[in-house]
Amino acid sequence: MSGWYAAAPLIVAMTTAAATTLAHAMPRTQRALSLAGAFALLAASIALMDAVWRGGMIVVQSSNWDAPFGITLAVDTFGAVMTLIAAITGAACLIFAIPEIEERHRRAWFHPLSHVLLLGVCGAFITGDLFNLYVWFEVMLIASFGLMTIGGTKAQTDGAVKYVALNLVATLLFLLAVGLIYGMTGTLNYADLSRTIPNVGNTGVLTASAMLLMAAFGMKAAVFPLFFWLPAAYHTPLVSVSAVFAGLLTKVGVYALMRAFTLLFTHDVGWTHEILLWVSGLTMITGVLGAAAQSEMRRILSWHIISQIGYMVMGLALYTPLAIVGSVFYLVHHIIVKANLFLIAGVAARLTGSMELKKIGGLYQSAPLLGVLFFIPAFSLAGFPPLSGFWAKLILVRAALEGREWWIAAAALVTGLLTIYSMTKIWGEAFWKPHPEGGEAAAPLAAAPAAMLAPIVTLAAMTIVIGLFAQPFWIVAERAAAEMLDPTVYAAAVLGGLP
Amino acid sequence: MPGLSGEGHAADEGLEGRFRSGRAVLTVVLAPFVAAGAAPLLVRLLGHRASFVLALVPAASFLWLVARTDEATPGILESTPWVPGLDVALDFSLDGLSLIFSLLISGIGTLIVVYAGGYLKGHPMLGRFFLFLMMFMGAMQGVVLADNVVSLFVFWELTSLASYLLVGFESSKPAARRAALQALLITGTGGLALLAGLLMLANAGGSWRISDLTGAGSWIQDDPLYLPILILVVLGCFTKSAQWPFHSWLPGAMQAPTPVSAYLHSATMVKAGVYLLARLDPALGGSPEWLWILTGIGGLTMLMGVVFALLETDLKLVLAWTTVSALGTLVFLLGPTHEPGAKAAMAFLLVHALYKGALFMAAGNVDHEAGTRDLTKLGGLMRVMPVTFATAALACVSMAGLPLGLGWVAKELIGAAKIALEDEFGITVIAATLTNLMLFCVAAIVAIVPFTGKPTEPAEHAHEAPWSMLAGPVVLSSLGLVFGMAPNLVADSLIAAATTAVMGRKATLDIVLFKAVDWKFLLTLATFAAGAVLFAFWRRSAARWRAALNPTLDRGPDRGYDHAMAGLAALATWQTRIWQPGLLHRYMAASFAVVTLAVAASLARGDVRFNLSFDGGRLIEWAVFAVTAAAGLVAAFATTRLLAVTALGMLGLGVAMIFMLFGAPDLAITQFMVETLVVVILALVLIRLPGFRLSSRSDRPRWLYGSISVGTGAIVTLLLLGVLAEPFDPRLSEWFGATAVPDAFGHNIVNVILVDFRALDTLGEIIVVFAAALSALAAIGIGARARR
Amino acid sequence: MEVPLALLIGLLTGVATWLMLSRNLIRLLLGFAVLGNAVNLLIFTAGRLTRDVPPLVPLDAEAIEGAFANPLPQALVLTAIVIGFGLLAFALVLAWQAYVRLGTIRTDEMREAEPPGEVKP
Amino acid sequence: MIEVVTQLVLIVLVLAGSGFALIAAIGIWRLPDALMRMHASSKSGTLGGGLLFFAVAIGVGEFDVVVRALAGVAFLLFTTPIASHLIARATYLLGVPRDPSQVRDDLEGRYDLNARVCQAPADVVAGASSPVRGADSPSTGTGGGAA
Amino acid sequence: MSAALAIAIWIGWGMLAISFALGLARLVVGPHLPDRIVALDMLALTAICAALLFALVSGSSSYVDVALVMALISFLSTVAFARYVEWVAFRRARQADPPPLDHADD
Amino acid sequence: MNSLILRAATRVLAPMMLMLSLFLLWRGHNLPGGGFIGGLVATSAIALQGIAFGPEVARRTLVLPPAVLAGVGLVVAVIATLPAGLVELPFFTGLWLKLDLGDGAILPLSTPLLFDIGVFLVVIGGVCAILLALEEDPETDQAGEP
Amino acid sequence: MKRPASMFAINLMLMLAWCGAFGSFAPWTLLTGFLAGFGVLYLTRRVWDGPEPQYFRKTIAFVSFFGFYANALLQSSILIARQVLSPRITAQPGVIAVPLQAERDVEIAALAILITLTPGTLSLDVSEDRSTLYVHAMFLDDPDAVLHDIKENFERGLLEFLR
Ligand code: NA
Ligand code: NA
Repeated sequence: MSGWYAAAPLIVAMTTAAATTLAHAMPRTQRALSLAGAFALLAASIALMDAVWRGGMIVVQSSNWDAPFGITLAVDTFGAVMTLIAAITGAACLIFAIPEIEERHRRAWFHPLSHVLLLGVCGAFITGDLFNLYVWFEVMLIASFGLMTIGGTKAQTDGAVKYVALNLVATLLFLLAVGLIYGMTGTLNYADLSRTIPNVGNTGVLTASAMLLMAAFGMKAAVFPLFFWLPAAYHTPLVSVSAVFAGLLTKVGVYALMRAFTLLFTHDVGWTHEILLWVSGLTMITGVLGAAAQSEMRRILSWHIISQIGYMVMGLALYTPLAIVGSVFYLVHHIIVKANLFLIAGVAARLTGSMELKKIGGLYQSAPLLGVLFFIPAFSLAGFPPLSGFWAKLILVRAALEGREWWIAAAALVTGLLTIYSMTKIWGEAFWKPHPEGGEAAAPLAAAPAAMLAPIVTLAAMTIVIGLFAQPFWIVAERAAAEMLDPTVYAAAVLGGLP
Repeated sequence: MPGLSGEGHAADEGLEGRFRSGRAVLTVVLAPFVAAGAAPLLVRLLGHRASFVLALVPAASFLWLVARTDEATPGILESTPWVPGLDVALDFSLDGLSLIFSLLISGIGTLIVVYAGGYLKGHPMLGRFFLFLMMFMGAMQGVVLADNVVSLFVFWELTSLASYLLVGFESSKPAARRAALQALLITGTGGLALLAGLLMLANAGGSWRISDLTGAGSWIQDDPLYLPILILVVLGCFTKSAQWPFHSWLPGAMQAPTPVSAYLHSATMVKAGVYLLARLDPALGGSPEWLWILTGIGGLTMLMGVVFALLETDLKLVLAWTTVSALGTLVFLLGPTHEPGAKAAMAFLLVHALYKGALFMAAGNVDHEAGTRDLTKLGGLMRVMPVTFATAALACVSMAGLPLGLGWVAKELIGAAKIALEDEFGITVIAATLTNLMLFCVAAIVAIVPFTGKPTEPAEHAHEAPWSMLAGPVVLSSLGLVFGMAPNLVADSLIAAATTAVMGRKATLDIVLFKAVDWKFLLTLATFAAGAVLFAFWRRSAARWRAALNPTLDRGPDRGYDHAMAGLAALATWQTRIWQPGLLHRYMAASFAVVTLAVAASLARGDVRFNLSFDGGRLIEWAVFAVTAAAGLVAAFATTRLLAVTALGMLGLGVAMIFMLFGAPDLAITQFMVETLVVVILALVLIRLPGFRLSSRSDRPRWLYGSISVGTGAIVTLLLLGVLAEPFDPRLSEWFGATAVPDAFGHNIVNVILVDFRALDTLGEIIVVFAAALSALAAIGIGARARR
Repeated sequence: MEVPLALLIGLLTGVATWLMLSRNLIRLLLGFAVLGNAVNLLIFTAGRLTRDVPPLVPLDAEAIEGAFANPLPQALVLTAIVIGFGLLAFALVLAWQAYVRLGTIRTDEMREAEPPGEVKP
Repeated sequence: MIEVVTQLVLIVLVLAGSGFALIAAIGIWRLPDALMRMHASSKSGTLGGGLLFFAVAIGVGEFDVVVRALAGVAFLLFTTPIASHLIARATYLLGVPRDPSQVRDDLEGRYDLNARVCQAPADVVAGASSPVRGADSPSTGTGGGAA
Repeated sequence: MSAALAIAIWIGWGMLAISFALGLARLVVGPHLPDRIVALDMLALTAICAALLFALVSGSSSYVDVALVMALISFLSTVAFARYVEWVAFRRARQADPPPLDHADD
Repeated sequence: MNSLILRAATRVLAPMMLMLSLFLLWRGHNLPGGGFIGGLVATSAIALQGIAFGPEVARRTLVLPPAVLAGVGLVVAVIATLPAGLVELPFFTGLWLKLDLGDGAILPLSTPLLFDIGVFLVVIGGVCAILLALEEDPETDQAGEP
Repeated sequence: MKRPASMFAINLMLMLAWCGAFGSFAPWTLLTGFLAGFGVLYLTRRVWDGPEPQYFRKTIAFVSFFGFYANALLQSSILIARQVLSPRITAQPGVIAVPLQAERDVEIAALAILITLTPGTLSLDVSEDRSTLYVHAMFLDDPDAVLHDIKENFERGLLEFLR
């Protein structure tokens, strides 16, 4: 029965999506259901994490058909951690959304779509089947399309067009790769694939298919040079929407990359992972330079998503135990921090009237507590000790140095420096600089609803906790990495004695 | 790494035996952080008097440290686990070197906190100020006490952060914001280099513990990575300690309130680089690279700092430039890795901290009371601010290296060090002497110009500072005098102990205040005389010097910083315009091109076989294929919209027929139904949109985009042919065929897969349909509002 | 017939790419539809082709005699068709809304989120 | 014997059905204007499809297949004319030029494109008070003659 | 299935293949919106015929279902197109300077 | 569409299509059909009604607002995944209840069928939501007005 | 007992009796049972009071109309085929207005459908007042003949069946 732990997050999210749809005509009920669903999802993912941590990997053969014939849900430590973080982010952003969204937003199906988005994200983390992963990607994607358009500014529409168009390409690339891989192996189950892929004789085609998959996931993850959709769109939607996007969506791509290139495609590491390494370095640099060219808070933050993705991919590309630990750690840290930064940017814009740095200022005077709340994730993002991001960067840089990959370590460090530059730009302009319209132009923090501050405070506290008490998180990341680097364990857990 | 035991002092003492299980050093480090957290509250409760409460924290540390002076020579090691998985622990070591720094931090810190309470009395952000200041204090203690490369780095960066916040404290001033950022970026750059260097060092040494790394001798110098490590570490230290060409942030940092300048930017933080160089000297020092880099850059910085000091008119900037010079001196002295140098460095460190702290606070008093720091406007303050004048004068005695001040002692030791260097480094001796000479002049300027002569306009409404702002300068300048007259109070307990730590072997110090009157003594006198002459010249023609020299010398690195920032912005803009032009068709083209190229390159990475077998096929198959292909081509090149859409319909029909031809009736039906509904939706949508004529085809780079399209198509064909060359594993389909009826009770295997075997896919799929509907409704909401 | 089908799929992919590189949003979406068809055919083909015999077990039998078409790719493609339909339907609605909001369906004239010349050194 | 007859019937149905489909296609290709082309597709196409449905009904011979085949014929007969009617009307409304061989157009001028309604011929409208009209009442088109 | 029937079916396919080609040709040539729609309508009918021939060849009644569904549904797309053309017509009626007829919907 | 002929035909055709959709849904487990195909056919029926009579009529045919109908379908599908938990089987396991109607006739009720019904409803609700929203837009009447 | 529905119910009962006698409810048995029941009822139609029940009239009208109509469809297709396959297209098309006798929507629609499927004619539209059906005819050499054909053969046969 432990298998129900793996299914629970999916069931909860689906039920909430359906229930909020049915309650669409009853605003208060819908909101209550939505929040209850978010917390139920949190509870379910905590239970899942707990079960995985204590009992090891959870494998469910959905519909009770043995792997590889049915669809396997397989949750190892990595999957459980990601599910948990997704649930946390989802809950935080939904709470933030309560005061943010207006009736017209709510009527545009904000709540059901949010839960569908979370469902897709959790499904992607929980599934053990390549085609099923595609399905969850689509679930996530279509919900994100809708959420992207809620609110309806011109910029949003423009951003949505580019977001949609490019993601449609990624979708089809993914599907193409699934078809090719299935054609070569005759199977879709991760574990079964990890056993059959080494037997494929046509290695060139195999590698090329893996590359196609890498491109598809890379596009979702917004790596260089496939990230175009992200800066085009992420600064446009509602704040709570962009926060949950910023936290989760690209990370699902990273998750998929990590699954694919630890569990499935390790037959030509010298090529695939070397490419990943170059990709990661260029992603970091181009992303952070992109941020340096911006002057609007969410656009700066959006470009930083890209540069940070570079770090996560870097860990995968280095492909050493320490490096993988670094990627996992980075994922966890980054989701919390980046979602929080978007939320804070939202509050800052609410207090000052704009996201555009040139038009705002004075928050240091008017809302010093917001300064503290910004400083924590901002400098964590930049890798400042002793915040969570420091450990993440430290592990990766150490792994790179140990692997004697000097230039990537240098790229990581330089990117960190330029991240500081961007974060201080926001700090200097939005907080330190007086408001261009005079002293009273920036409202005090009390002007922001408590429901917006609660998630911000919580996420900031998590950032500090991860920073100051990194050891437990290290242990989790280490176990996740160890599991990832030993596909035979995964395969045995899923397939049992099957050859 | 070479064995941890063997050479080096640490091994002799028996490392493990000296571990203390206590948390005393940890407390010294963490207590200021706790105080920092409490500071805003305290200030809210007590106002500026909170400073007295806060000062108790460093004062207690100071007293505890003073009591540890005996234990410091062998050293105290403490360890508290932090992130054991990463080998990161809160390891602390209290030896002679850390002790002297730690005493300065807590001692001067106590005075500064009290001083700041007076200086910033009534400031609306006093709570925040103390928060940052106390945080800095803890971080600085951490830097000098840490014995783990990572925890050292943690505290190192925290000092930069605190400095950033303090320099930008008067944040409404653009100059303060610029200076804060400059300081952060320059020290941050160095910090990251340092991190890399420390990690590589630790990696090479197999331990993250500094005492392990330094205790094992200079083994690292045989490592091929020695030079990169050295450069990275030195980069970190030089940026922090404002060595040329990274010094420009330090004068800028004078934007901070004076207590900060006195504390961070003269007495403590800027010495962190010096500290770390001294700390790592046993491991990294002694090589020619070390010697050349430190002596060269240090010497250059030393000379440059004092020259610029002569050209400044702002009292704080004068002091800042002499700080730069002093930092250069310290680095210069650490270069040779010999005992006289180390001793001189440690002595000068102490001296400089005392007199510079005092001078800054005095300058702060002047600024605070007279309202300006401009040397050209100040004068005659002696009468209204006698105590301030006295402390400044006393501090300047030390600064000038005159007898009775501790500066004299330091100068003697420096002289000794220089002599030891003499054979090889004639030029450096000259540089050092020149520096002395000019420093004397600067000391004279600082002590005389603001205080003597006719009282100027600012002096007329000035008063003496309150006692809280006098305590600091008085104590520090008096200590300079006391130690100057009785150097043995500090000779063994501090300077020799520190030298021992730096050199890795026991060092002693015998200070004789007046040796024979030899040529060295005469040279000293000559230096003083020349300094006095220089001062006389300066009084007459400083304005002309400034006019003549500023344009040529003016702060090259500072301009360099501006250029670098502008360059960064230009680079960022340039590359962002390339990657992100905001044009979807370019994004599309890039995506397709990149993916196609990557896949094509990968195809060449292994064995590749293609299935080219061909079975003839049926007539209808050829017909359907041909129609489908033709429909595709028509759709692509249609010039009217309806042609494209009907061609798409035909294409869908063709695909449905292909499904039909190869045994997939369910698929054929679904494909056909979907195609029909797509047409229904298309017809509904298209009528609302403009047609193709608005998008002429000439604006497409046809050859490029055509090549991308052809390449994409070709690569997909090749991939599929390759896949088809692989023997197919029919396990799954056979199993489905065998299981569908007996176990899943369904005869339509496809449907059984959809609702049972792989029902989860279907569940996800209907959620896509569900969410697509909601998303479309959400999107339509946009238009409804737009029209209103 | 796998080889001709592979060529057809390649042709459709190329055609779809060409359409998707257009600046006209409608062409782009038509390209998506074509590419979707190509990919579906590819999955179908990758599961190998079997003529005429659908994966339907006769109502009076427990299993199909002899070779039958591989049902798994069919189920996958069916799922993919429906998903692609959902995406396309949404995208078409979005295109219409884009025209309502922005007054154009040319993507190079959609410069609201990333206005031209906004990035200045 | 029955076998042979069945086979013969099947062969005839298959050839005839496909043949009418082909004729529809040729008609579409050859006939000079859109309205005339619709004649080909609606009649020959329907017949061709219907014959093939019958062929399958006979060829497979199972009851449920026969029922479905007959249903298929019914669907075809029912839906094709409606589709033709709608396109024909749309064609007319769009004002697509008709072949010069057209001899008469009673509908000309009877459409009000703004009100989107189609009026009866003028004479009928004039005598609209009478609800019942004789089957032989002549209808003289107002817009007769070649276009 | 007798050889004669097989040949008949083969011929039938040949005729359907020609039908496809002609239909596609009309689709491309147009020249007006209704011509293309009629062509597509006819092509759908041809596809129904192909499905039925298939049912005969394979002996699988499932293809009858394909044809059945197509027979019932295919007119829907024609109806939708017809409505589209009507809209175009109404629009042209209101336009002072409508575009040439062969680009009526552009 | 203002066509008497189409409207009259739709009165017959739409019920026929809905019947066909139910038929396809029911027998989909054994022959071509199932929730998707059935749902798409039913959607076509609604679409036809929408074209012939306007979206209001189509909406009334659906009884519930289409998005809500899709939500109901989703609930049905999710419910189908759960009963396995009652008998300690994994998530989504199909459970079969074969009602013997006597005379060898067996009515097989099962969670896969329930799931297929959910699929059916979601497809109808989802696609109709988009279609009817497009039909209903006030622009439809002025369609063609640029 | 003249209403078609009642007669149909009786026919169904006879069918069930037939099936019970055979002990089979197989599809073919049901069909033959229905046909046999119809035959028996037809033979005994005099038993029922009054004029010939509508049930038979309608059914027979339907069957005969269907036969006529199938023939018409064949004729029309052949006509098209001859025209299409002839070297020169000689058709003289045109639109004619057909005054309608049919009044109910269903009648008009059915007539329009039938006209489309029969030789040379294609329903274009119905006037708003339902008085006129506009028909596109392919061979309009003699408009009156066409009109007569429509009115006499199709409309009357159809109305007979429907009314
Ligand atoms: Na993201
Ligand atoms: Na970054």
